Amino acid sequence: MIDFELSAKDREVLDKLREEALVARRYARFYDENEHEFPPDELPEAAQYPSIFEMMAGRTGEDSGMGVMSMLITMAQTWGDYSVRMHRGKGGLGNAALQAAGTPEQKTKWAGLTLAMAITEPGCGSDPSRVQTTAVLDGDEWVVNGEKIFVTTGCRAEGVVVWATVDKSAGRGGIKSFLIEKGTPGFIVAHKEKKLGIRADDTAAYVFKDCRIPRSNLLGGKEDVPKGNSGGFKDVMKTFNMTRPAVSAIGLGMAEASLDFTREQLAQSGVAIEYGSGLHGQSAVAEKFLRLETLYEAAKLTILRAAWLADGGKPNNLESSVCKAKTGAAVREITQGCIEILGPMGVSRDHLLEKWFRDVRITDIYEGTGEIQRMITARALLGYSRAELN
Amino acid sequence: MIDFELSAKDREVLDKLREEALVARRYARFYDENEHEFPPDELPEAAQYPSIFEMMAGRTGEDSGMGVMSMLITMAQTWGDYSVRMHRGKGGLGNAALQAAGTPEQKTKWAGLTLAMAITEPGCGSDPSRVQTTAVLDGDEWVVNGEKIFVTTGCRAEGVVVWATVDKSAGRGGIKSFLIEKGTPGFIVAHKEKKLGIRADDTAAYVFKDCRIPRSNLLGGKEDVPKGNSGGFKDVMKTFNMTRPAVSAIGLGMAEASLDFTREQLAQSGVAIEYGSGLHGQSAVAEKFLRLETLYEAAKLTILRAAWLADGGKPNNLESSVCKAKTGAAVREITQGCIEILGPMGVSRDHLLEKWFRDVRITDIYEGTGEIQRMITARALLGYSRAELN
Amino acid sequence: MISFKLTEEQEVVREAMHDFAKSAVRPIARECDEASKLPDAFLVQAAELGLVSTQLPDAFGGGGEPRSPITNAIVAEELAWGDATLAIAMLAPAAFAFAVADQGTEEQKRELLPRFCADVPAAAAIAFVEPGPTFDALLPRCVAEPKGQGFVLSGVKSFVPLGDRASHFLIVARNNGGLDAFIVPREAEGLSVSQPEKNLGLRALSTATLTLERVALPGAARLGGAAGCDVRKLLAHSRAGLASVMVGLSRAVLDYAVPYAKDRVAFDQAIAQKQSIAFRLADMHIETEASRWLTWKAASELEKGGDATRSAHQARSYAAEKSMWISDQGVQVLGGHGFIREHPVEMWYRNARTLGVLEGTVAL
Amino acid sequence: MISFKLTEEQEVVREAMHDFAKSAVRPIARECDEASKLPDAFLVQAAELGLVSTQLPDAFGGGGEPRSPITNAIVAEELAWGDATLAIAMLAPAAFAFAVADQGTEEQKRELLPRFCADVPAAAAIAFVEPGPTFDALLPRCVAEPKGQGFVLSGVKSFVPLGDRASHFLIVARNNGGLDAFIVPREAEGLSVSQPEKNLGLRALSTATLTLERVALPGAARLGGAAGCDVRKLLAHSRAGLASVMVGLSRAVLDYAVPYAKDRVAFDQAIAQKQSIAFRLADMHIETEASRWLTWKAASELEKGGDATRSAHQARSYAAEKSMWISDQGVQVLGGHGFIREHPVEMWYRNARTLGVLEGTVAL
Repeated sequence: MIDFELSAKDREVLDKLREEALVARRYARFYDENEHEFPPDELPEAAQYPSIFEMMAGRTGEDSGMGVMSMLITMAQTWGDYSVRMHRGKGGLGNAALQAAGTPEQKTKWAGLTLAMAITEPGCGSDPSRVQTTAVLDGDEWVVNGEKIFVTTGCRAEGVVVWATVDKSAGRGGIKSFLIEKGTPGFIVAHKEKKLGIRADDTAAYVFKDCRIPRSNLLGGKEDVPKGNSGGFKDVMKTFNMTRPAVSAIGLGMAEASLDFTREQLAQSGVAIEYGSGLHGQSAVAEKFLRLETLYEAAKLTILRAAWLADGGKPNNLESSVCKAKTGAAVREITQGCIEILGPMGVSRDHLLEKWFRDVRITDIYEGTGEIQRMITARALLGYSRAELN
Repeated sequence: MIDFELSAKDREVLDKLREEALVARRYARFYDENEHEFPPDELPEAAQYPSIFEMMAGRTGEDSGMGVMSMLITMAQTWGDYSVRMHRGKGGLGNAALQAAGTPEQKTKWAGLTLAMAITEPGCGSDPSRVQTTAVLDGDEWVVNGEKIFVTTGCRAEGVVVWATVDKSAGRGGIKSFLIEKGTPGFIVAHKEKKLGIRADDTAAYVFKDCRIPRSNLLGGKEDVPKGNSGGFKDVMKTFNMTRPAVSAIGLGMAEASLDFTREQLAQSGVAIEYGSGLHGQSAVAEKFLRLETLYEAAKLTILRAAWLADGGKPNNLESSVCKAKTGAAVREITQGCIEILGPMGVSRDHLLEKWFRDVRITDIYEGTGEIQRMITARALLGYSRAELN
Repeated sequence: MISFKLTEEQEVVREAMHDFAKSAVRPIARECDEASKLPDAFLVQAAELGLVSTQLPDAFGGGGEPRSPITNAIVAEELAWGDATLAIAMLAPAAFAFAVADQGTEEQKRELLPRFCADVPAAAAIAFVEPGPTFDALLPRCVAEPKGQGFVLSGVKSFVPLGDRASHFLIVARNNGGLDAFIVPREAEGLSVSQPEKNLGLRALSTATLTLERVALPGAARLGGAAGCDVRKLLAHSRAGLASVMVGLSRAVLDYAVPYAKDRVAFDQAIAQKQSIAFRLADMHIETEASRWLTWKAASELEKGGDATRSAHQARSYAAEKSMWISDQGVQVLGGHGFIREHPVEMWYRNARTLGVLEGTVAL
Repeated sequence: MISFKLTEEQEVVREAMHDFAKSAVRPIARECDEASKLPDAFLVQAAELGLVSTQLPDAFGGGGEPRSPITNAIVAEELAWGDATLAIAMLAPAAFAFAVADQGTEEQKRELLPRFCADVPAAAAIAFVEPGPTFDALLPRCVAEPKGQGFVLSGVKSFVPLGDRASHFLIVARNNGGLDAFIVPREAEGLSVSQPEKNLGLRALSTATLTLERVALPGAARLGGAAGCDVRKLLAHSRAGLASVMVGLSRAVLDYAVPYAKDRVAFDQAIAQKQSIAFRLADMHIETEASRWLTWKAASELEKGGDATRSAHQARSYAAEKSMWISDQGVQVLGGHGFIREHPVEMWYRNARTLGVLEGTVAL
């Protein structure tokens, strides 16, 4: 049955997480202003807060699905801060790829590692089929050569899942992903980017120079290059089906924080917000705030929809793009709008609103820009192939 | 010197025109509700109002250029109504084409006729290069065959300028325009469209069946087909350089009427509008109205800019598209927004606001849709050819 | 627990309603609009669906099924996909009947509900809207003065659906400081019902302006009797209902624009292959979805009986803005064909703008 | 008569300012932002342009040219094209000096104007903005109580440019019912100037928060003396000035995004050849133009000395919204490169959002 109410259990978990997030938030400004520092794996207050696994114990069929719940958890955490966590869970985007495409052996072997994901190259943005990094089989080793940029948590990760082509002539079909551990000769962390936001979250540039890895480091193990331009690439794309909603949730958690901060400030100044009235019963500020709050709610529901489908084992490629396109734009409008409402206070670094404005901006860019998401949405809607709409 | 103030003379002319327009407005609803009727060439009150030519007499270099002035005149007239005029001037879009591309002989010969312009065909919208209507030279006559739709004032016009290809293989280069008078055998007015708005302004569909016209009816007289895909087509396109601003002005005059009506209604209900204040000093309604009023002003200035360039003999192809793209969107937002502000009153046919909402809608479609205008703007901006951006 | 799952019954209802919308509603929508008239035959045919009676208590001849705002949201979307005007015409009486069943006294139920369970159910409507440039749902000008055991009602209501045939109206008015709703029979002394209003859209709805000149009413005319009623709850049900209708309209536009854009060629390609059109269609889909989820959320809160003021406000304001935008883009995608009455899009554009200014009229 | 024609002098000034912006402003903008610091050397270099003195009366050592808001709008756009922060730093003293020249008493002019005509002109600023979530230019909290022949000023002002070096501030405050502006020297008793504020954007402007604790001022400190001054006029000049800066910023974004988009390949084409990017660049151009014309209109009304409250409001609110949108789209066009500090676009995005909440600071 259609329902949007959380179970008592889930509500409790999420409330606890917000308490925790509020503590983590105390450290947010420090790591924003000190870009070279890494947030610790555990905050000083960590002892007082159970791990997420403890909290999640004892959930039943009466509670929301894991996909939905993990979106809500992500929102609760980024509501506190983009980067700082009470307990920093192991695992980056690369681990998701490992889970999605790895063989059982690979999953167990690399379970303990925090893995980044290296896709983008200086020459290619949202178009993975233009990957220039090569992997050539030499005896029982792959030899990897190429450059990667915008590798999220690329500095602190212990390993990385790299997209490389084993056969340029095969286009997308030739693209495979390989797992490379830090310290492997020929794997150089070239530099760390300075960014508009998410400054505590390192973004690295990699160079691979004749970097040799075991043959068994090919993710999924399938070495054959399928005919036509899908195959291996499709496997790789699987990774994105839950990461698009997840990235959307990351941005929306911060947008919610912005709305909460703005609501609080307005309330303290005696600006009333009336849900019953129309245009003629509102002040300009209240009306503007209502619009932003509604936009938040709309985006949130598209995320939950995509996650709910995944929980039911239903395909959610379209819905994942729908929620990311919607949320990527919404979080920009919401943070921009909250600043407009609060005026000079909104741009002061004495408050976190200006940071949320900077931090959310990336979520309409990475894991596929809003334009790419609209492309995917339109292809599904129109029944077009990549060749018919690009 | 940069100046946005009208001379006393121009102000006087425009004020008179608005008086006149207000009278014409009395008849607006009748011709909207009685689609089959044509507004008369002169309204009953016409005697009391001088012709525009009399009013314009004695203008000097101190007054605005003719291009700018004619935009302001158009706005003043459509501020009254889209179709009803105190004195209906002869001349339609076809006359503009005649002026732009006709030979001196042609201009004098057809000076007296009201000419429509027939470009669009069932198979082609904003893409004139797809014109299927053919003109074949047979001895000293052209034989025209094909269908045309969306011919503005096609029923009441006395003749029409028709786009036809004399050589399909030459693409755009093969497109010529021909003047065909009503009553010519083989020239059939197939039917009159029922429309969302501008209902007093007839829109016709034509059929040409072996329609024979004198060889001299080729507009401009150039029979040769230029190499490459420009030439004759470019001549034809000339027509659009002042019609795009003019069509923008048509829409904006109605948008202004909508704002004036809304301002009046709000004032009567005691809703104050404060230009000094920011978001925190306004009601939601006032803030919304201010936005729409500013949008109107912005669009108006882009129109005046395009016209001013033409007055100075400077190229204004880019600016004509800029103003049409801007205004086409603005008039929709303004009329939609005024209705939102006035609520139920805004959708009542007891008032003209709902009519203005319907009438303005065409101005983002005909004479090149907003999409086409952005294409032209982008090509100019990026230095792209039609082949590079389409 | 968060779930978007329809029950099996809801799946069945949705399919049935979609078939009806496709076979009985969409085909006559244009002629009804051009004639500004509701065919009686259609209302009879619609009555057979039992939209009103099914969810009324069996004690009064109803189907006895519990009122389900969620199911009603699904019904409203499907019917409005066929045509918003005809959908509202079908659903307006339910708004009245549900209000009575939900907040009326036993006496009010006994007197009124059976009428909606008859073979030819009664026509009735909620009157929320008022004319004038500054209408706000919570600030009505219409006022009820207590007089003796009863009230005297004065004011003007507009945009009241089924004005040509409604036997009763539920009139929202100020009642010393607060808000109340009053059941007013068509023949009440001092009430004059105008000829069908002429409006931009929803032309076939034959809405009326009600002028109340000191209409004297017994105390029993006040919905809920001495206790009065919760007008904000009426408003929430109505806003969620309007939102459902807007979602249906938006989906209709998209379903029409997509094949058109794939079919229409310009510059040697289907216009749907151009990013400016393709991405716009994508956004039209995205906003239709988002509007629907907001509407479902409000419906589900209403179904649980909690205060849905906020979620209903959000659903309506969002769906209103987006359905306006979507129908506007629908016109743009069709170009000249979007402006002529051979295609339904121009009608949907008018209906969307009209829907956006309404309150009341329908309810979940 | 409607005309968009620049005078020959204006053409010359525009070119000169553009060259300066290109050679002296743009190259140091990023390092100033990263260091949150204004290089003294730059201000000296900027002073040589005589932006302030040229339009001050020769009686006080100025160039004696009439104040020209139109010329100043052109100057501000060009400088802001180089960098909005440095442009405001250069123009802030002019806002103060022009206010005195325009509305000050002879005595005020004699005392203050010569300082702006010196080889090393004085730094000064108008203080309009106040902290707190509900700031509105016409509703300041800062208040002046008449006391004897003078006034006592209390309140807090924020976002005051050149806070680290300004010798005088012009403080806008309520003065029984109306609004007034007061000339307050930095060393005034009870005035405390904060360390440079930390803000989202315009980081190098070293703005300060001014706290006024019962600052006692002579009657002569009131701009215009006994007659007082027209604060709405100050506001109009300031809003038109901010609009010019926003137009310059918008143009900078567009000029940067266009070549990038032509250069950047995705799916086997320059992204500029994709309609979604190409049409967006078109809209960025369209809105930059529209913003400029609104700004010119306000400037021309100011030049004629009429009430430009409305046109200045329109110019600022429109340019603020569009420069925000344009810089946001600039980031999007650059994708990941729009998010890293190797490119200026992320800085322009921060500056645009910051500019949008300002009042005062500059003037035409």
